[in-house]
Amino acid sequence: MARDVRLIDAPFEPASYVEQFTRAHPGLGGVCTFVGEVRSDDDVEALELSHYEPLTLAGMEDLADAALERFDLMGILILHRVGAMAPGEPIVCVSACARHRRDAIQAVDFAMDHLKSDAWFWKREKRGGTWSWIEPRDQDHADLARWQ
Amino acid sequence: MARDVRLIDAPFEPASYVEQFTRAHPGLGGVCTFVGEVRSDDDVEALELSHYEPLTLAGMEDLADAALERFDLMGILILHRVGAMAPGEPIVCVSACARHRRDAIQAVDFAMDHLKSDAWFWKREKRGGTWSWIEPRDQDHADLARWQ
Amino acid sequence: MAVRVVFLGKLADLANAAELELEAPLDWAGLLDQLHGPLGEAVAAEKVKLALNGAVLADKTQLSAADGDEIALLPPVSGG
Amino acid sequence: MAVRVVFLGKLADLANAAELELEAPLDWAGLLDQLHGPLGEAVAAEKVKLALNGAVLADKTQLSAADGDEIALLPPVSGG
Repeated sequence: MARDVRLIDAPFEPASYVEQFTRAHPGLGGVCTFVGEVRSDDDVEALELSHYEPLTLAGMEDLADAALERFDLMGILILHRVGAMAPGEPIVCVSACARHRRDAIQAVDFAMDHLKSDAWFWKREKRGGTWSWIEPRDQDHADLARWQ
Repeated sequence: MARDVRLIDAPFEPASYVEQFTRAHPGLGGVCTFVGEVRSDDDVEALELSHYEPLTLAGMEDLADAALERFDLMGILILHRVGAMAPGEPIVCVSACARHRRDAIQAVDFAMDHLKSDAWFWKREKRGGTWSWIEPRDQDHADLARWQ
Repeated sequence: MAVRVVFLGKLADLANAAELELEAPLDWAGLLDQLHGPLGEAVAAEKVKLALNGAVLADKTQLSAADGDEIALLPPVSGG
Repeated sequence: MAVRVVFLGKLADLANAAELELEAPLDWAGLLDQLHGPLGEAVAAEKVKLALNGAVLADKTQLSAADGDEIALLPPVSGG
């Protein structure tokens, strides 16, 4: 179970996936996990993530493979919500286990930068009852440049 | 609950601490967690960590404060086992939550580098029935230099 | 059968639909002919990509879709 | 009462004890006088630090411990 990549279309508990993932890798040195939640700032009432499965899931699998190739990992888990979410709900979970901590931490950092910028998702937010699409941010390009 | 720092003298479940920590910070953007386990390589049969509480716990609290000052965090959790441990048991857990993921990830990286190198712990390993003390490693100094 | 056209992101708003069925065969000119007004302009914009059966085309104007094919029209991603 | 001396890491092995009670008052020369052989040599080594009541002394030879004080002898840490 070196690579576990999923799109999830309903609220989920990251901890249960991470626990199963960690147990599947006995003898690991360490596991690093990042869980992102929908932020409750700026009066956002809801967030909706659209995806196109043939590209979105394949792209996440390629990202997992890139992390496995770049860092010395025992395994990587990438979970991403799609659909409509409320503030406070988990939206993304990346977990990497490795014999040495730096590989695990860097793999999570790497995967998150790529997920947040060039994954195949289209996002809109609802504020004051009105939906609006989120445009790509300049920061995303800076995030990716860290890994080139 | 911005700072939660503990020495733990018996086997523990990091997930339960992390869940409580995460729930105490609603509206967070993300939480990054690193859990280190005693590695089962090299025929290590057991690991024993000695500490001197007046320095060890105070040093971990200072480290948590340094992370809170350096990164934009909502909270930080630092747990460290002491005593005798078997391979596979959790030895350390650092979790940081922040509005922005990079702060959370970097705070965990920062705290782990410091814990692994200049925290007040003395470590010995048992191999083939014989205990031996672990000397400081050159790598530790390189890890710390990243943050200077 | 026909060619299925899937609209992502704001293109779905402009199309008033998540997808559409058009007659095969279908090339780039034929596709644009059937997407009117702001939708057609948006789809033609350089930064909108086109995938045929899950593979992004290097040059979307080279589109050549047959019965049963699926086209996806992809505005710039906003990321996860 | 007396002065409590705590040995950490390999110093505890050399002392055959985790701690020891010595008579107060106690200074650096008085401490070394009562730690014989390899233990005394190890404690005197430059890289071994000394804490008095939880505070590491900048210069351990300036030790001045009274009744009820606690001294900790600290070899280089191996980290967590």
